[in-house]
Amino acid sequence: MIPPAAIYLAGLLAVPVLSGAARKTWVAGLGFLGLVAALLAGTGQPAGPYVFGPGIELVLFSVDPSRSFAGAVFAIAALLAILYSLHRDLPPVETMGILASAGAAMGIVFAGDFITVFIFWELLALASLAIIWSAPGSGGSGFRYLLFHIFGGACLLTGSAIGVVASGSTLLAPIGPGPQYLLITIGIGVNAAFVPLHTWVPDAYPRASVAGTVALSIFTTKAAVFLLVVLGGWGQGLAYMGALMAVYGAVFALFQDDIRRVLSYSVISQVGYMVAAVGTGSAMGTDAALAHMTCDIVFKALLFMAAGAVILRTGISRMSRLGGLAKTMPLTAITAVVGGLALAGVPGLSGSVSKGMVIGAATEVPYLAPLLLFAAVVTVLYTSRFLWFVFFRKAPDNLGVRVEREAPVAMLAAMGIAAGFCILIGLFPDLLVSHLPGGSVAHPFSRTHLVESGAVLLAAGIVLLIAKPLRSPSGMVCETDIDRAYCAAGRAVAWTVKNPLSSGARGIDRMIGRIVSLATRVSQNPVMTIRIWARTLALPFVRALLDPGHADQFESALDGMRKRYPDERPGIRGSGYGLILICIIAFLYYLLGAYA
Amino acid sequence: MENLLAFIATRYIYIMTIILMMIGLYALIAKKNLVKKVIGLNIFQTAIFLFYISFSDVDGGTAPIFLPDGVSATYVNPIPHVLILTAIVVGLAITAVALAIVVGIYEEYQVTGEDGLQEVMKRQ
Amino acid sequence: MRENVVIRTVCRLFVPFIQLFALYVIVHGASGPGGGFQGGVIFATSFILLLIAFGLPCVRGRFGRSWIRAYAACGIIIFAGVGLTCILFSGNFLEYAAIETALGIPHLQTLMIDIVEAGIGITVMAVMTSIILDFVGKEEEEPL
Amino acid sequence: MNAVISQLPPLLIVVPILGALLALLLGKWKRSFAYPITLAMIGFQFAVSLVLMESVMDGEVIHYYLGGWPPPLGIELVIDSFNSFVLVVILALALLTAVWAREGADLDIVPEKRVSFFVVFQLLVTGLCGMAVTGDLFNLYVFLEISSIAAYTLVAAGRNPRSLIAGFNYLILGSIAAGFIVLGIGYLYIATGTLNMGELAVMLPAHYGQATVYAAFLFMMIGFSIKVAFFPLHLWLPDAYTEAPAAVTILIATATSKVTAYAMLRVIFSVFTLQYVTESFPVTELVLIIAAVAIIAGAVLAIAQDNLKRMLAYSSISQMGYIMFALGVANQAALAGGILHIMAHAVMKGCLFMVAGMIIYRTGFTAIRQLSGLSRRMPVACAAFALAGASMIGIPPTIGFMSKYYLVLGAVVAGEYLAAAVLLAGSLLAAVYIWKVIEVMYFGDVHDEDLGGGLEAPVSMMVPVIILAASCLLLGIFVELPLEVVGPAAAMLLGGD
Amino acid sequence: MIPGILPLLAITIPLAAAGLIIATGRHMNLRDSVTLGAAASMVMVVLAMLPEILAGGRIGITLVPLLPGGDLALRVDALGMIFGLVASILWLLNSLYSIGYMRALKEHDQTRFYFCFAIAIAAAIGIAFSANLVTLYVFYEVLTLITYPLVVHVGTPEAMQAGRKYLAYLLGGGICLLAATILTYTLTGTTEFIPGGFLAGAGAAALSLQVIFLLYLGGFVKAAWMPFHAWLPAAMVAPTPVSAFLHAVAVVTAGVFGVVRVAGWVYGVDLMADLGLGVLLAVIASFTIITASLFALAQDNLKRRLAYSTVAQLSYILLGVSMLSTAGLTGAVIHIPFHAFQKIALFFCAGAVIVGAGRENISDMKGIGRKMPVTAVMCAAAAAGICGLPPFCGLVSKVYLSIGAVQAGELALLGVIIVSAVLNVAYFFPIIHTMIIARPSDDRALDTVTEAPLIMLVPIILAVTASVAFFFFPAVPFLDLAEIAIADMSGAGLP
Repeated sequence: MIPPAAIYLAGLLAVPVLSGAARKTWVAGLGFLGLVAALLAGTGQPAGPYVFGPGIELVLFSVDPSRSFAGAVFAIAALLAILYSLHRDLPPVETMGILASAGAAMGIVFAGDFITVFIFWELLALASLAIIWSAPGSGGSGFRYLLFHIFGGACLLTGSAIGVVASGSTLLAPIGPGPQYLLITIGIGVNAAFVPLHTWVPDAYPRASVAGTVALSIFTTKAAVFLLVVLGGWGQGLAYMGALMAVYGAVFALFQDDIRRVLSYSVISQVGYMVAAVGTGSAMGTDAALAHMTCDIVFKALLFMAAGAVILRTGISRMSRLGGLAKTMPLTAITAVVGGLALAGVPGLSGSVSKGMVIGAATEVPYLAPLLLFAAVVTVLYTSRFLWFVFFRKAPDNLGVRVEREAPVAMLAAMGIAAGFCILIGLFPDLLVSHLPGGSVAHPFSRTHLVESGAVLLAAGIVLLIAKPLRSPSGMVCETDIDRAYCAAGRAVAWTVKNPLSSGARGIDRMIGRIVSLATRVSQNPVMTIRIWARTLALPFVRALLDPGHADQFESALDGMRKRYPDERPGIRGSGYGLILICIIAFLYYLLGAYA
Repeated sequence: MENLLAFIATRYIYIMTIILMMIGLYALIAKKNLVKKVIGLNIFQTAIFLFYISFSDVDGGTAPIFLPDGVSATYVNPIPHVLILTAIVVGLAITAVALAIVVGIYEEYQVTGEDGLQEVMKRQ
Repeated sequence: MRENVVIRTVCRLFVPFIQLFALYVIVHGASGPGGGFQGGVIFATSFILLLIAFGLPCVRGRFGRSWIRAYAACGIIIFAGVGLTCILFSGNFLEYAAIETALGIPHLQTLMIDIVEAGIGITVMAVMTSIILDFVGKEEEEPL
Repeated sequence: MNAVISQLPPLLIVVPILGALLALLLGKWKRSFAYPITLAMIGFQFAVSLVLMESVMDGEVIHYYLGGWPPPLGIELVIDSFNSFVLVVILALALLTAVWAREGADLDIVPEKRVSFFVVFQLLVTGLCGMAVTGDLFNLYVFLEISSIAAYTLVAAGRNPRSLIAGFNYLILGSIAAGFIVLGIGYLYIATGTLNMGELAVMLPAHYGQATVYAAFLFMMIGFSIKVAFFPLHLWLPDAYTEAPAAVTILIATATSKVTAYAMLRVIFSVFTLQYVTESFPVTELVLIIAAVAIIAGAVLAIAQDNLKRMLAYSSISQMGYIMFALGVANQAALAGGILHIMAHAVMKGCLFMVAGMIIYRTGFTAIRQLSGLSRRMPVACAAFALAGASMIGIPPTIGFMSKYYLVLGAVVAGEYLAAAVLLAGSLLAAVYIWKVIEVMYFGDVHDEDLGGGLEAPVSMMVPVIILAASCLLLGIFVELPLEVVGPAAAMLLGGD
Repeated sequence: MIPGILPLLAITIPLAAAGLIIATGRHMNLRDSVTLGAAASMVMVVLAMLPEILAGGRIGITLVPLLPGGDLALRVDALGMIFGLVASILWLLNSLYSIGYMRALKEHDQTRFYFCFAIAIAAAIGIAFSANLVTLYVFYEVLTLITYPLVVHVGTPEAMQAGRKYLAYLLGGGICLLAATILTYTLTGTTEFIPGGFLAGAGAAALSLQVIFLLYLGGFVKAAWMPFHAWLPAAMVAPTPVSAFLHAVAVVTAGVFGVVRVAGWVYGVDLMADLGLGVLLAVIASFTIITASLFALAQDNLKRRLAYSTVAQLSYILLGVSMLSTAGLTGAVIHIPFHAFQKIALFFCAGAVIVGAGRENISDMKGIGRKMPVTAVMCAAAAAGICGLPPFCGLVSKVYLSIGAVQAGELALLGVIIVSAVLNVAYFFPIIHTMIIARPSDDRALDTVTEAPLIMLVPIILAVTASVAFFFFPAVPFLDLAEIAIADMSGAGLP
């Protein structure tokens, strides 16, 4: 059987040559094939190590339950994204990007060693860049995205290099303490949007095309999370980092106006949950992480799809200018509500299942669960804001041109399937939980859990009642994040390079040139040069001491010299000078002899 | 004092030579007229010739000529004389060439002095 | 000055003796002080005397450029010729003894020396004269 | 060795003199006779020199007593590996120069003077041969003066009136130098009573302490320094080289300077021994310093010049510094390099001056900036210039590089790292002044189109240039051949044999 | 057939070709076909040697005895083979390309151009196959001189200025190399390249050995390490094929090749480590990598930016050498061919843009990818390759360098690798964005732009394909050769 990554990556090569319907069918077919391959992956045999070069062996395809599970999840998500993207003819680059990122994610999932992971890691970054740049006006953010991820990739590479040398094998294994821990954490952290390495998320996602955003939201962060899961052996520090992300993301999501920025921060926050779960270190934690990853992929993709549909139809992405779309786009609205509630963790939907598992696992780590609960409250807040402002509130009259139409079929189909997943998993958790490698169970409908979520919702409701600003779309908007600092730093570097560095180099060049030319000029007639210099030095004294007549004469003679310089005419005086020199040399020799 | 006198008395010829050489060099350096330079050159060479002759001299020596058998006399070392004969011829040739060149210069620039020459060449 | 009878007569009188003395010096070179160089120069002085007394045309008339050149050449050719002859007689260059032993003529050596000296003398005479004449010739025909 | 070879040394001198007279006389009768005779005579000398070198290659030395008189009375001619090598080099160059001069002489020799020009030309060559072969100091002086007088005459013989002034300066300084040399010889005679180099070498060590020997060395050192234009006593050289007729410049730059350098080395190492110049009168250090200064100063001055021939002249000063450098280091490798450089510099500088002359011959250009785009008109000449220039810079595998390599090697072996560095820097400067020309020749755009395209010089000038340029490369690649002679020569000078 | 004939042949073929080029200069097609034929046959010859080298053998021949301690001798070993393969194959591509380029731009003096090219490649091969320092130096200087006419080909004043700079640096370097060679000879009495080095036996003072190494570094200024890199950006005035030649085929490659040679075959890894030369080299290389990348950021002229990128990339190789560890050296050695293939593709693209659009500044290239898609895409691919992104071979050497740094225990170098990775992306991807993504300032801007002629596109595509192929199969042949070379130079004792 074929590694799923190979299917996507090989398939995308055909994309440029195809077009129109042919391409769409081809891409869709690839999606299905990939899904099939991923489902079959569990049965396949791990491919033996492929010797890449002296000292480096690649395990391109290794199989275990968690891998095949995650592979299936990614394959489904990829299929959804592809379906969603069928609504129009995407630029080939973007289609290839989507396929490539799917493939790369698959590759990371099934990779058995660090080098393979690194290769697909970089490939993923490249693919995401392709997706982002396919949308107009996304140059800057795409560039920043790439910088972040190349940095992350390099850290991953160097970190794993240390690990490889230390352990002597390239196989994936828990990271021991030491510099490699830091490096690899940073490397994965960039993709997993650890705070403060997260800024690329709200920067890039909103600028990609609507279809692209979906793909982006699925693969990059989740692949990182999966890598965290596979490596394992992280300390509790990771758990707190997760908590920080969850809270930070949720809070920032609260203060956004751009719907996709809201969702972007929500991504950070939800990934935070998973990271926290991984951080707990228990098998239950990893299961929770995987479960939440699955659910989050689905409902976050769903929400992004809905947002995309809205933007596609209205051309507006700001909550402050949207509204009342529930009438014009009912289906979209419904699916969005399903996704939103799932995100908010309303029981009966997928979110509550996985989130419950996470929080359950989190109890093992002190102070972790409360933080996550707080984050959950905030999550409810921004979700409700999102749904309310976009779909249900009365449309503001300053709304621009709007197309009173439902989203295209492809989108609806994708959204429908996603929503279906949310509901299914919500109602029958075992569909998901039974596949978890750790074999842990979920009790979404246990009393404690229901109370928990009830409390969360209640708290959220209260806050909404109290905090008036939250009810106005443009009430408290804060779109500044620490990425300002990064940009400033980047500009500083650019400026230094452009001005002091380059001009300094040029200055040195010019100086050398001047020295050389001066030397040449002097050596054209050294004797005369010396005489001219001497006379020039003497000039003021001459002016001072001699009477004007002499001074002028002296000066004119000097000017004459300067004009004639260098006169190379053979002088009859040559012999005279020669003789004087001879006498000098003779004297030198004499001294030497006397000395000897 | 005596030995100094004796030194001068015995070596006076060398001192003369050196003085002559200096005169020649002085002329070569200081004199602006080319012909005078040539004369200076000749003085210089003459000094050297004198030098040779002087060191080849032997007190009371006669000319190195074959004498009838039985008669013996100390005679001066002939080789330096021979050498100097050659040297004189060489010097003569040099002088001739020098004068020829001076004549050429004169025909070209109508001057025989350095300064005049400089002026002419500046004007060119 | 050309009208000065005394000078002309005296010169006319002296020239043969000078030249004779020159020849003597040249020939005597083998066995005594003297030789080609000295003799040649003395010979040349006779022409200088003529020059002083009778002016350039007279001298040139008697002793033209081509003649001078020829003399100069001949002198050296004699010198070198003798030297090479020695080599022919399987001696070293200018090794007269070789010829003497080869031909068995006594005192041939001195004769050879005289021939060589004569050659030298001719050349020197010619060259000296030519130098003088050329330098004088730069002036117009009026003698000193 | 057989009788013929044993008689060759004097013939090397005498026959050409006769030839010169023949040329003089016949030339008087018919002007066109002079040149072929000259050519034949120099060719004869070249052949003789080859035979001689072949016969002394195995280390034996030919002694020849003029008139059968053994020294000290008689004059001795000596042929050993060193001077036979120098003979071959300078005669080869002289021959090529003569070929070149067949039409090159017309450049600045009026037809009336043509005959005497070639006669004097040949006398100059003969005088140089005499310097090379003689084993007698005073005889050395005489031949030196013969060649010098010929050189003065030739330098001043050109159409260009300035050549008179240059010639006059040359004459004055040259005569002073000769005077110093003859004084030195006199002192040596006072000290030892002989003038034969071999005997001097034997007898001198007894008198090393004496002031007489010291004075002798001093005078001869200075005299030769002037003759070889050893910086800073070079003042006659730039004018002489620049203003002299092209052919004369070539001959002086290649043959005269080289033979004089040979004489200097010979006197310093064969008469005064290595022991004298290093121990009892340690002058080598000073020479090394001055040589280093000469290398740099000459190159820098050359860079500054705009007149092509003058630039080459200054470069000659710098290159002469290389040979003196060998004297200063005075060990096997360096001395071999110095002797090799005598040949190398002769070859490449001859080629460069020939090209310069050809350029003047065709275009009348003397300034470097005028040469722009010349490579399109005189491709072969410019290519030769480039090749010889590369050799001058010391780009491997040219001959210039080989000699430089040995010099540096010697300096390093002697521990004179600074000097080695200076030498390398000198070659860098050489690159600068050579490149100034090549740049203009090849990459400047063509001015004054009226000159038209094909300006290649006539074949009689082209052939020597091509031969020299090729030998720059071939001698470098097959450097073993000259080294077979040079190595023993250096060893002999150092008294190692 | 005597065994040593092949390397000799590899040198003589281009030389003979040079003669033929001069001879057939009048007829364009004939001349260019001569070039192509020579290039092709040379590739054949070099490939013919490959099996024996891969089998661990060596092919040697002595031409003429030249100097004490250094005959003019050739010996082909794994390292030389790598350089030889790169030079010969890329010369073939480059000839194809330059024919298209020169004709498209109707350049002047094409005969001189191809003549110098042929001799230069001969010199490059000579450097690759040289058996001792003297031979290396000889071909090194020849290369310097013969590339000068190529650099100043256009003949404009600033071209001459650049040419002077070029000569000044490279000849100065040559001087240093000569000095180092002679010193080495005086110390050891030989200059023969011996696997594992021979200076260790000289028993010379550490200081002197370090000084000599500095001289060697100065000699290999062709490697354009800072602060002696200025000649490389200056040489950008040359026609693009020349730039490609300088940056990929021969010149800079020769520089880094020399460093590897000296490190492995003259000093020997252990001695380098004992003398602390690795650290020195590491400092220089790191400084160069960072600074050059920063300079590259500032350039708007595409070729200049590429030039600075070359400076940085070359120091990757120095960095690898400085690690003195198996993986590091491997990375260094394979980075020579890998960088060459990608960089030549980049320069080809720059030239194609000049031909097709007549633009040199990146800021003018907005959206030309729409008109010249192949060029733009290939440029993007090659750029990604140099950034070390999959699926291009740049990644391989990057991986090895990182591992090597760890093996050497120089974790600081990892920082350098990280920073430079980011900087590479920072100066390369704006180009890609401008060419492919960005929209032209006005619609008329692209009217004059057309895709470059096919004969220029083919080499580009080939080069990029090769770099992809090397990513998937790095072992054939370069990684295998590198393995042999490393085993050669280290024997044992490497971390």
